[in-house]
Amino acid sequence: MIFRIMDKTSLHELVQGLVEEKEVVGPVARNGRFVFDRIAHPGELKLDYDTTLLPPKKWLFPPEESMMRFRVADSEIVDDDVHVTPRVLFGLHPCDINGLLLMDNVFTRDYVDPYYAARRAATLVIGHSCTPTETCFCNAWGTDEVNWGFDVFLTDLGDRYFVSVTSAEGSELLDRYVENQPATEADIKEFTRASRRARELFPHALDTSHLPMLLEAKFDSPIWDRLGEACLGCGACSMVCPTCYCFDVRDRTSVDQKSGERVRTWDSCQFAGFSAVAHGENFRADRASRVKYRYYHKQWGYLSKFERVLCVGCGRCTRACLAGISPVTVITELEGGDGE
Amino acid sequence: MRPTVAIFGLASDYGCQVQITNAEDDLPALLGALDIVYWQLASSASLPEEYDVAIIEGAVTIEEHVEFVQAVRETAKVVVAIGACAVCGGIPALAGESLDERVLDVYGRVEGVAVGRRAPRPLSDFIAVDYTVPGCPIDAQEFLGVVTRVLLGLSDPVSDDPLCASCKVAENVCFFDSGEVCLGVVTRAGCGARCVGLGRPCMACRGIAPGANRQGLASVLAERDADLDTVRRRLAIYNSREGS
Amino acid sequence: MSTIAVEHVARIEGHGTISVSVKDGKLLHARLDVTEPARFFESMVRGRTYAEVPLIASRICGICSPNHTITAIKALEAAMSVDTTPRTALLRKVLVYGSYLQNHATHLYLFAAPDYVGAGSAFALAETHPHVLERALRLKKLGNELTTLVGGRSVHPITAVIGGFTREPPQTELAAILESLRAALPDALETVELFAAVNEPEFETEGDLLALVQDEDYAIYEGDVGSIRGGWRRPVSEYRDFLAESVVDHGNAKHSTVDGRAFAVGALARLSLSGKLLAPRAAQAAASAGVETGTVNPFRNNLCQAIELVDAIERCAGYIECFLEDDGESRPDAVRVRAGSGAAATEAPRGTLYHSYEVDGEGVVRSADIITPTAQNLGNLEADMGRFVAAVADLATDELSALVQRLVRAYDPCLSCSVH
Amino acid sequence: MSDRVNDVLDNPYVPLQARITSVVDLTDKEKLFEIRIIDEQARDAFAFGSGQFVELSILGVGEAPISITSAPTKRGSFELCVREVGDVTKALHQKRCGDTVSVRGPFGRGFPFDRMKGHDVLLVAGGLGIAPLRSLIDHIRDERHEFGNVTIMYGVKNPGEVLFGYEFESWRTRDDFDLVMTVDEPDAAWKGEVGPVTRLFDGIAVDPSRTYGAICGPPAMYPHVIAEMRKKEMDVERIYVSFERRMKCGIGKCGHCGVGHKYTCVDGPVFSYWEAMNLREAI
Ligand SMILES: Cc1cc2nc3c(=O)[nH]c(=O)nc-3n(C[C@H](O)[C@H](O)[C@H](O)COP(=O)(O)OP(=O)(O)OC[C@H]3O[C@@H](n4cnc5c(N)ncnc54)[C@H](O)[C@@H]3O)c2cc1C
Ligand code: SF4
Ligand code: SF4
Ligand code: SF4
Repeated sequence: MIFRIMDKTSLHELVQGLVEEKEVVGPVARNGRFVFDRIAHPGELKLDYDTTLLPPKKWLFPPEESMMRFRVADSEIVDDDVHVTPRVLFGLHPCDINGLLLMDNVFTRDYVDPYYAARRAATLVIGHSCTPTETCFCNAWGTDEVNWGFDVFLTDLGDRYFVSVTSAEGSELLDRYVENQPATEADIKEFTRASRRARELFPHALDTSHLPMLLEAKFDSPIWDRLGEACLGCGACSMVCPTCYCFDVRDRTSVDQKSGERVRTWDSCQFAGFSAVAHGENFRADRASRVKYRYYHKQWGYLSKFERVLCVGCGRCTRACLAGISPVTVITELEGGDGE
Repeated sequence: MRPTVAIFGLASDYGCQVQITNAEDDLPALLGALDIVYWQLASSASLPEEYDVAIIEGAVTIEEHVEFVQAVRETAKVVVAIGACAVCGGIPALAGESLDERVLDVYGRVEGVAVGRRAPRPLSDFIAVDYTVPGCPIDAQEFLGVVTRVLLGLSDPVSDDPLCASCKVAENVCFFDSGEVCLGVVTRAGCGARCVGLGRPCMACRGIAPGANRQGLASVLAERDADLDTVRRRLAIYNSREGS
Repeated sequence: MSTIAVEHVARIEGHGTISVSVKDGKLLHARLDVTEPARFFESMVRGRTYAEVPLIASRICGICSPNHTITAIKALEAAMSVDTTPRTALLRKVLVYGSYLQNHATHLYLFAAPDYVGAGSAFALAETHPHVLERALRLKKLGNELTTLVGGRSVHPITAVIGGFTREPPQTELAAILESLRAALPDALETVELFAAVNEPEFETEGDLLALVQDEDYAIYEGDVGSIRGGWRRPVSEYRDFLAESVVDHGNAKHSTVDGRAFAVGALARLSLSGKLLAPRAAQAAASAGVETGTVNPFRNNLCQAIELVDAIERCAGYIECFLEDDGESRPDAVRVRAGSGAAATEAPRGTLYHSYEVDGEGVVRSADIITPTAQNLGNLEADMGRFVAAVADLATDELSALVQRLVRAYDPCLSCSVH
Repeated sequence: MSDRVNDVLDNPYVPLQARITSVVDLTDKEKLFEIRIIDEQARDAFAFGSGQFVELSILGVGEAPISITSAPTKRGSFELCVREVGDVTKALHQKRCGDTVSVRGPFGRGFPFDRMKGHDVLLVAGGLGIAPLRSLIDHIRDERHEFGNVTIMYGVKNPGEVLFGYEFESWRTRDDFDLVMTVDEPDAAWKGEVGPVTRLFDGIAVDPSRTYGAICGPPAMYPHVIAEMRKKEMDVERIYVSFERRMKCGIGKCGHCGVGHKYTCVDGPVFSYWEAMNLREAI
């Protein structure tokens, strides 16, 4: 990693340069909230955004994608290429970059998922520092910091950016479009001070110390029944989550039944039929068991494989859940707190 | 062999049948895949004795309809219900149970008009329905998807889950965030939260999702001090049969 | 004696049965029994909050739903004195007039055209006249695209609400559809040629013809009601004074009279009253097709619809151009609920559509009256059927039956609308 | 701006074309399919262990995980025993000999065949659960000398549902397999036992120090059979169970087959009972 300093005013040039070269996706305003969308000029970027409606994962793992096309008559696959557009994901907050790292674990190891992997390889990630909001709790997992998973990361130091660069491509781009200097001792000091200041702004100090164990120990706790009664079974939490990766696969054929495609779409373990098999057996038939599974898998199932929890504390599910189910309250309650 | 298909309209506004014709680009393929032997809206051919697939729009609102759909069920191997009227009663069922009042209201007398009337009901109250294409109106592409599955003999693909997930995928801002009530929470998914995307809360035209937590919605509303009765009445616009 | 009986007349919207019987040149009866079940809309909207009413009323008809939606909205706005902007009016006009493309193309090609080639359905045209069917589908599709762009979908618009629109169509898409509209003019003009070439029976209706009229414009979205035979013009708000409805014994649709006389509405009436105000290309097309103001042959309603296709394309393009230059707002303000009553009419593809509502101080609808084009036409249609059959009674029954069905279809009846 | 990337990596979601080389009706609901991968190289490379499964596709219909029911020792083709329950399985049942289907795999972790060698083996199957166990049975048969006593317990609802009955008859006559069968609803011709499969434990002697167990059947069967095995003091680490869960990928991505903190597709479908005991909602 190399550390550079660039003037804040030159951000415009950087983005302008990128836009001319590649597809650039970044946070833009929509109906009073923010979304990651393609931009045509730097002015559209809203880098003071709080949290986007959907995380950037949709650009690597789209809500719906065709995996292959085929001819029905002779079961011949006519197109199994992965279609990828090289692009820059601009302005990602540390939680979302951490989210990508967690997705990387699933999709780029054992049985590499070519769709995700190809897009990831063709995506340049430029991060941006943030200010915690009401619903953020990335501090609980340490995902308010990010050390890899991006090419360039911009930390706001008021009049200038402290720029962390991890890839040759990132470094070249930076040099090509903006003037920048090596970071000095003083800059580094300022940088650490800035991150410390940000840390103090977090609304929650969540105790997660016994989490996996508690999930086992409290597996039969009435907590889950209560959550099951409240849960709307709508799956909104999974859709907005930067780390949920479950999917469904369906075949679609043309009306003439000659050709078809195999399509995968985002799925959610909160849907009633998620674990149902033929002959009417459903391994998680009630909402309580499904809400529980979401936590069980995130804070323990995934952890048992990849040594990290499958949550980055972005708070999107907290905001999306009309029933008010939030990791913060669930975890607090599990840990024996009052759960607010 | 192309299956023979008969398309029928009961009490409805024909909007769903019109939607079939609105799949202009796919019509040739559709007509190639199906042998439409009866369709009053589009053809003078009279109803044959036998056909494989019946596509039925509209609610059952007169005695004649009851016998009719039973006869259809006996003839057809596959019955497809299209549109809110056929699937959940829809707007016709908003007329409710005591029709005499309504008749008097509209016609000024109760005898000799609206003959054979009976409280409107969805198709599934009388006959087994194999496939449903919900919505008011149906979406032409969804219809084509179902027809394709009928042709292949595959199961009914209709979703049992509520709408919110697809609303999130569409990156709409939730109506509840601005203090408005939206019925998507309990409505059957599949339309992509079309109305919400266009700035209007969902009215549950696709019916209530089997996987919905209605009690949960009631708590959400209570939490927000919403008037439960108003919401109940709104839910009943398309789903008057589903007391909540 | 000639008797014609056709059960469940095909290729019209809704279920109806024709029966005409003539003996020794004397008409015994001529009826179109509307067997479409009653759905009680006027009663159902009573007690509902104003905002829900356009949505419900839209479900009266799956073809002219944009018209029901907009007319209901306008009537409720009149009842509660809600103002709207010119920008909103532009979008509504596109929605209302755009629906003509879909309606007329469907009616002319899918419903009426098979009669002229002796086919049972338009699908047969795929083999015999593929380019005709393709043209039909292109026009229909364009109409659907237009109403989808503005209303959010082709049937039952979503975005149109009291006070304005919840979403405006994106500028880029409007610009694109403007191109498509211009490109569709040849299709519309060919449709006029096609229907001008048809040999229609010589026949004149005795009834009056009514339509909205305006001084400067081919009236679609607003205006007064004009009568061709009566030569009068009256405001829509007074429609109950001149338009009487009565319940009949043979069906669930009421019949209407104006000053005690049967009358017709629709393209024929509009052209008869406002033919001079057609847009340039439409006017040319009308002239070369030989349609002059005052035409009263109901069979010619088809040709008039074809001419309206041209006019709708020209005019919608104009509305969109104005819209693209306009910098106003169409977003609805919060509605100030107040008691009142209001009526509105627009020209639906099949004729004048009236909605009127009485709203109480809570915004709840207390009474409603809806008169659809087909309900207005039914009396006149029956009279025409009778006179027509009496005049040509010596034809073979099959031929006679085919011609009567053609006459019925020329009216483009919507029986589900007529009952509502 | 869209680039195609087709040389990235092998795409584990793309199935291979395969031909059905034989179809045998086993019962009203189950058929046995012999499948031969068309591409020769891929066919030769296709090696698996008993208890592993393939993802079988009917393109246009969907995909379903199916256990391989033939022995790994059978080369060139493999067999699937499939019950018609839904879209994919119905479409497969309509296929005939010579038709093409598509397959991916093999996937998952099978039975620990090598560890079982030198031991007695007690196999318990319920209904369609015989499918993966038949692979194991056939494999053991092919290397019979490596094993001690081999006992097979098989329970079905009624005699008409017995799968591979014709093969079992031939084993029964061999004295190196002990086969006991039971049905819930016997018919007049039934000569075997009647009642739940657990009843079969009454009459057998098990040497817990040298016996491996393998169980596959409907979910409700597991606790009872395991209880019987535990009564015979069999080691929790020597009892193996095979699970069925919903699957959409077979390779640990789609999330549907989660059982406890693991995934059935890559961590299973065969688990030791010790593992299964520690998987929530597994048994
Ligand atoms: C490890 C393992 C081994 C197995 N071994 C065997 C075996 O040896 N023999 C055997 O018979 N069975 C076996 N099974 C069970 C077998 O996988 C299931 O019976 C099978 O998946 C059922 O699939 P289906 O398509 O026939 O039925 P369905 O469950 O009806 O599935 C229908 C199809 O349609 C799709 N679908 C479902 N819902 C919808 C919807 N709403 N819209 C559109 N599409 C939808 C599904 O994805 C599926 O492709 C095994 C299962 C596992 C996990
Ligand atoms: S579980 Fe919730 S807080 Fe955690 S990453 Fe997912 S959406 Fe964000
Ligand atoms: S707007 Fe409606 S459909 Fe969308 S998330 Fe909110 S409640 Fe659900
Ligand atoms: S958002 Fe609701 S009302 Fe609108 S189409 Fe979907 S289900 Fe129907």
